[in-house]
Amino acid sequence: MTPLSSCLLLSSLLFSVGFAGVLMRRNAILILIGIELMLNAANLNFIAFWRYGSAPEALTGVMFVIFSIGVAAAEAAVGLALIISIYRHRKTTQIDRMNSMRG
Amino acid sequence: MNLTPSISSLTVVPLVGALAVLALGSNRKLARGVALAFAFLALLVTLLLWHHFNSASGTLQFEEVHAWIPALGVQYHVGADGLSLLMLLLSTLIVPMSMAASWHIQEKPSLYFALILLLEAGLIGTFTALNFFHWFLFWELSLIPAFFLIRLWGGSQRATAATQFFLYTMVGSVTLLLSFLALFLYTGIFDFITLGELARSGHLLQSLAATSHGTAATADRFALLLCLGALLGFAVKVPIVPFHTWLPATYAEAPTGITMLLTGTMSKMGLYGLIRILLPIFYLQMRSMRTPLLWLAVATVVLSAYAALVQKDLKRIFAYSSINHLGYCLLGIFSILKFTGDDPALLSEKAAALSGVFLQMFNHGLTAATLFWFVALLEKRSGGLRGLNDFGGLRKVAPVFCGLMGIALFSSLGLPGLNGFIGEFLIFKGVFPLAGWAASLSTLGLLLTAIFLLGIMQRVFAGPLNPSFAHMPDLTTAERLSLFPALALMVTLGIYPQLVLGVINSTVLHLVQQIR
Amino acid sequence: MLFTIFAALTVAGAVAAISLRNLVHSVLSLILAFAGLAAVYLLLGAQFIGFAQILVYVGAVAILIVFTILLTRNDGTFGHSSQASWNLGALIVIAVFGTLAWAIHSSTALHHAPPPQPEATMQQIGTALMVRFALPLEVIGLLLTAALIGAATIALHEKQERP
Amino acid sequence: MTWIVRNLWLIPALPALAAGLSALAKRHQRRFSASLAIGAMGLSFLLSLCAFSQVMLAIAHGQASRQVVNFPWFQFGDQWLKLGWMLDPLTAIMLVMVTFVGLLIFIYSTGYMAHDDNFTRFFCFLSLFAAAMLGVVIANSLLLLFMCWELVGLTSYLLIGFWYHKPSAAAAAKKAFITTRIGDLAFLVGMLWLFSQAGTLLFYDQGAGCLEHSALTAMVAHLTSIGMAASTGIALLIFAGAVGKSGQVPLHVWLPDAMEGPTPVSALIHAATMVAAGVFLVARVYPLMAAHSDTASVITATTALQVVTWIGAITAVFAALIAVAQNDIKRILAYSTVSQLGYMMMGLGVGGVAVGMFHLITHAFFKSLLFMGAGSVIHGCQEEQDIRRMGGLSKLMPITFATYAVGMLALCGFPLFFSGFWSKDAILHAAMGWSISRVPFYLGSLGALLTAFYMTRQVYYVFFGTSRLASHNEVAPATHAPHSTSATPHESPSNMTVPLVLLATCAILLGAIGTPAWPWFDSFLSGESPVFAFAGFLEHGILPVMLTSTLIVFLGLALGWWFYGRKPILSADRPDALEQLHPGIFHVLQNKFYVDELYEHTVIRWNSALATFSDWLDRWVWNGVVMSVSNLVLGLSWLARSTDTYLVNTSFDEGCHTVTTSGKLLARLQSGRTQSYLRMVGIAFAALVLVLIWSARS
Repeated sequence: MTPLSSCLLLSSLLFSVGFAGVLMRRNAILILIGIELMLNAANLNFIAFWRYGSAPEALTGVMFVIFSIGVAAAEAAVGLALIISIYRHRKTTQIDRMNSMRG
Repeated sequence: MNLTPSISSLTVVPLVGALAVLALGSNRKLARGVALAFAFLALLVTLLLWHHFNSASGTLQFEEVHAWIPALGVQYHVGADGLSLLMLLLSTLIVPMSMAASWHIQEKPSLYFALILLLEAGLIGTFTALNFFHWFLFWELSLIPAFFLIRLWGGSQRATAATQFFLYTMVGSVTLLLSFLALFLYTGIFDFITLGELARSGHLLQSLAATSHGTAATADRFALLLCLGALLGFAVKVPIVPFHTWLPATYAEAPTGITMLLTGTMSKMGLYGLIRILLPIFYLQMRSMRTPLLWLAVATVVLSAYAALVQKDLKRIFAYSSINHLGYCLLGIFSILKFTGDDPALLSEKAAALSGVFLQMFNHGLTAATLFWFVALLEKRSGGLRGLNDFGGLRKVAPVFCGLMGIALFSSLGLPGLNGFIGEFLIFKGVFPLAGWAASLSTLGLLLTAIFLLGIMQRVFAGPLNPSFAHMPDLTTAERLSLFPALALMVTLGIYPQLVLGVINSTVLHLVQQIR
Repeated sequence: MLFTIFAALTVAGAVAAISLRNLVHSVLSLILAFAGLAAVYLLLGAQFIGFAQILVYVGAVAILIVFTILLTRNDGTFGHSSQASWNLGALIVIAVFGTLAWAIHSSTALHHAPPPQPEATMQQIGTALMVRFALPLEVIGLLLTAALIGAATIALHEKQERP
Repeated sequence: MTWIVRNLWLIPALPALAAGLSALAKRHQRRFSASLAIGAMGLSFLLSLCAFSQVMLAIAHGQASRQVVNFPWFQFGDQWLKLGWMLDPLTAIMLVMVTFVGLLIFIYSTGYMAHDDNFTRFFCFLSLFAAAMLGVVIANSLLLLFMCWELVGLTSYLLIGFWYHKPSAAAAAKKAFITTRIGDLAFLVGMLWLFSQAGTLLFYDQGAGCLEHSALTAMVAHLTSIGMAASTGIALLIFAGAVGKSGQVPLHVWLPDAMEGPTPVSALIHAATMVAAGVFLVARVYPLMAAHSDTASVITATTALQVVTWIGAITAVFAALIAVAQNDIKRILAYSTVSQLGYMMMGLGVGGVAVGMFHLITHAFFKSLLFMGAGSVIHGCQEEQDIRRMGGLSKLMPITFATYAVGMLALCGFPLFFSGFWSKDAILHAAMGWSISRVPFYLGSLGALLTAFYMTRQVYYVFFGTSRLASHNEVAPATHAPHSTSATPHESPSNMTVPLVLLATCAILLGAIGTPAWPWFDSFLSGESPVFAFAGFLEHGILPVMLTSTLIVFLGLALGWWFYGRKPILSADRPDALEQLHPGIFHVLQNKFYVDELYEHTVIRWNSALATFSDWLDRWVWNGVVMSVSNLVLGLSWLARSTDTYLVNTSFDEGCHTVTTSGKLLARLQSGRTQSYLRMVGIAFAALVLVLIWSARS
């Protein structure tokens, strides 16, 4: 097994775990945690492809991850703020109660 | 400073006006004021065009050509010769008159006036376009506002009338469109001027024969079919008997201001089409049908005059009278189809007939519109009554009204000294040597016109005063002033027709040279 | 070998984070997973990213989550989804992982020798950020500012609009 | 070219201007309007005298007596249509006659119309008429002549219908216009034919005019398909116009009805000038009428002139017969006018321009005199027009009586002292020598007899005996104005009698210019200097004709006296003396030979039948075709609608139902729960990856 494929395997494991959290837990905070995990899995992919890719000196993967971290930070901040706001109104963080958009 | 305006700018003026009137909303006074201002602006631009027109040249002037849809041979091609210019002047003249006649309209005035301006744009476009595609666009554009104006503001039978009007003209338009599409398929050309040149050089028939893999005979038959299709479109619009039954109903039911437009300008669209489009392109086919066409023209003149004799509604009488007057134009147009070769005397007769047709188109527009205007004034005073026997002795209470309407009636009757005479004289002068029997038969129409027009004067103006109109007001100063230009023009043209003939003469010669 | 240890650490932290009932424990496990991942980054030669990972995720995001947990403490309803939906979720997750793993496994593009360790010094990264990626940097700065303001606005205690 | 020729247009233009100005005048500006009209007419009269003396001078100096001014009017094709005016003896004499008679009638009208509400309008119309009539006279273009001719018809229409509130006046006006228009249309066709043959409508244009030699030769040579020379056809068509305007048989029916107009109008238009315009037209185009090929061996009267003669002769007798049995004072004069116009036509046909025109001029004076006298009588008798209800007026209205008697004797052709004698004699003499037939002469003589008879009858009824006006008023006071019971007939004011006296003078003196001894009129028209010679009386056949006609006149007068003068007429309600003699014939005559009824039952009825037919055609045939087509379309559309309703719609409804159901199912997916969406994303993601890999493999 090459290092790249093991990295990718780790990444996919991480992604699946995060996805499982998103799908199988009802608490909004835990879902957010799951999302963070999925993002990290993606970041790992970028770094792995940068490391074993064809033109590492261009630093593209690194840069992508830097911006991705920035976006993830922003996302976490806004997401958590939303959770707090919703909690104030509904007194709950249970995601399956938030279904007012039902078709 | 170069003040030469362009035809495009003339077309745009009423369009902008229509939008402006709509945008200004429902304020009645503002709407009609703005509409009238734009109508006058269009008139002014037309007068400028008239001023800059080189009357020594019979070819098209103020030409503008822009590529539009090159793949379909569609160009924006406009231009004006004497005929177009005359029709433009007529349209821009009738529109303010029509607005003045509908000055006190109550229902949705801004929409009403905007539609009139839209109609004017359609007319201007029709009279200047030289490419079938956008000519047809404008031709139909003028139909839609007319339909709505009749449908929304008409009399009690307006729905039927509007539908009849629309269907009739649509059927005509469809056959016209089919003919020209076929022509386009076989030649790839939409441009009237080019098509006319092709027809004169004989290439049109050749390409019809070549593309349809037929012999010369089938090409001839096919060309005749195309000609008939196009002719039907114009025949309905003019109208030619027996395609005229929509007209009396429509004229009677339309609001009178719109009837002025219908008779003054829209009926000229048909004649204009005949002269501008059908004559140069299909003259060979038309020539082969010359005798039946002349019979139709005579029937138009005589039957419509007879039908007018028994009508009881003033608007219906004038409607039939309109058909009758346009019949003389048809007579002139069809008679010049005669093959004359290069005989200068007969060419001169053709020129006389065609000059007469042009003049008659203008005169009829002016006179008929004015007559309907008088009916509108009468309706306003009588609360909608306009039957021949509803009045009586009006001269006693409204002498000025009767006097001025009398002038218009006598102009319509063709009294020398007023505009109607010169046109009719020139037509008869030209037609007589070309088709003597048709001219002689048609003089019957002149007699019948006199009978029913004098009948109107006898029943409405003379006799004992109908007591229910004992307090009918005479024309107000404003009405007299607004009527004055039309009547003054009638007298002026009657005494000095060179005013118009000088401008159209070269165009007439050019056309006559084309159709030998 | 080192990679395997850190990878196992990371996965274990992640699994714990999403499966523990106590949210605070979950966050602590999450920190473990983040740290493990940072170590993997270091192993892969991306020092800057590794440290950024620790600073941002462990230092900022995890703390933020803790604060949120504290603010929404008295919720009381923890736990998993209903049994059916749990089963369905598990099935889907397994399917996703299966396809991903199968794809990685079956891919032929991955079987080539690892290239030499690339250079990724701080100076190089700084130059790239300031020169080639100057505009994205500006944009991400703007985004962070907007997110800051937005988060503050959303989370602020609303005034009673109607008495 | 002299000043007067260049400015000849002023003669019609001045009255036209006056008409225009008084059209703008207010209703109460009576004096302004009248003085404007009379002033303009007076100026025109002076100018006409100038023109007349100019022609006289030219003749005396042996210069060309015809001068023309042509000008371009408008262009068509590559040529210009030209109009023009001319001054020749014919024009000059007509100008003087029209302006003089017109002036007198204008003055007379100020008295006759003094109490009318529309006084200003009346003078406006009269001036317009004068302008148009003078235009007819000076025109050097058939087109200009035709235009003025039509305008004359218009003013005639307006003036006949002047009292528009009377339905009979309105109907008469319409009848007049339309009947003359029938003739005018033939005239128009003739004019068009002439135009196409000659290429011009100018009468004289330095050799290129349509009445000049080259054009005439061409037209004579040009034969139509029925073998008639073009010139004949044209001349006959133009003559049809003259028939309409001059009230010749068969288009005479409008002229008696035209008496509905005010009496000055009848005098001016329907006696002196307009109706004479037809005669003038024939005289004007006489070269065309008389055009014959130079090669013809025996020069006989042309077909056109024969037609003119016969129509004239028949009209002369026909109208005179009707006049015998009429009771309306103006209608008698109207039929007399028709009859005299027939004489003029006959004179033109048999004797040429001078003969016809001489009678035209003398007739203009004495007939307008008679009409104005009749007007004076009517005015004096409170608008009574029935001669049976008059009587005894000779004492009450002496001036009117005296002048009327002069006019009556002139009309009858009383020998030697009255102008009518000389002019009628000239016609009879010419008819006597006509090469075709002697019948016109006999017809003319019969007409003269009848004329003398009916005029005597009229004078006896009106002026002699005792007044029957009062007795009538006692019988039926309600039908006539009540105020007239106290008033007796009275003499008219001086502005009415002075013109009468002047005209009477002319009616006597004018005979002097056309006696056989001094045929000034004849030579003036042909542009020669007159010669005075008593030998003229001794020419072949003149004295016998004079004697014959003298006898005839005396016979007529005597017959009149026998029937009406012997015993005074006592009662208005007693039958007429002739009626007692033979009621059947009298009734036929009284009903004008039933010509109106004939037209009513033929032409007019056919016309209205055609109109109804045309309307029927419109409503049922043309519209029927359209309606059946549209019904067909409606049927098709009904079919289409049924198909739609029962086939398409049903299946469509089913489809809709399915869609709704499936939509409901699908809506369940839209649970609003994030996690369920994410599940979907997960499945889709897995599927997508599988598909991508699988497609990359294959």
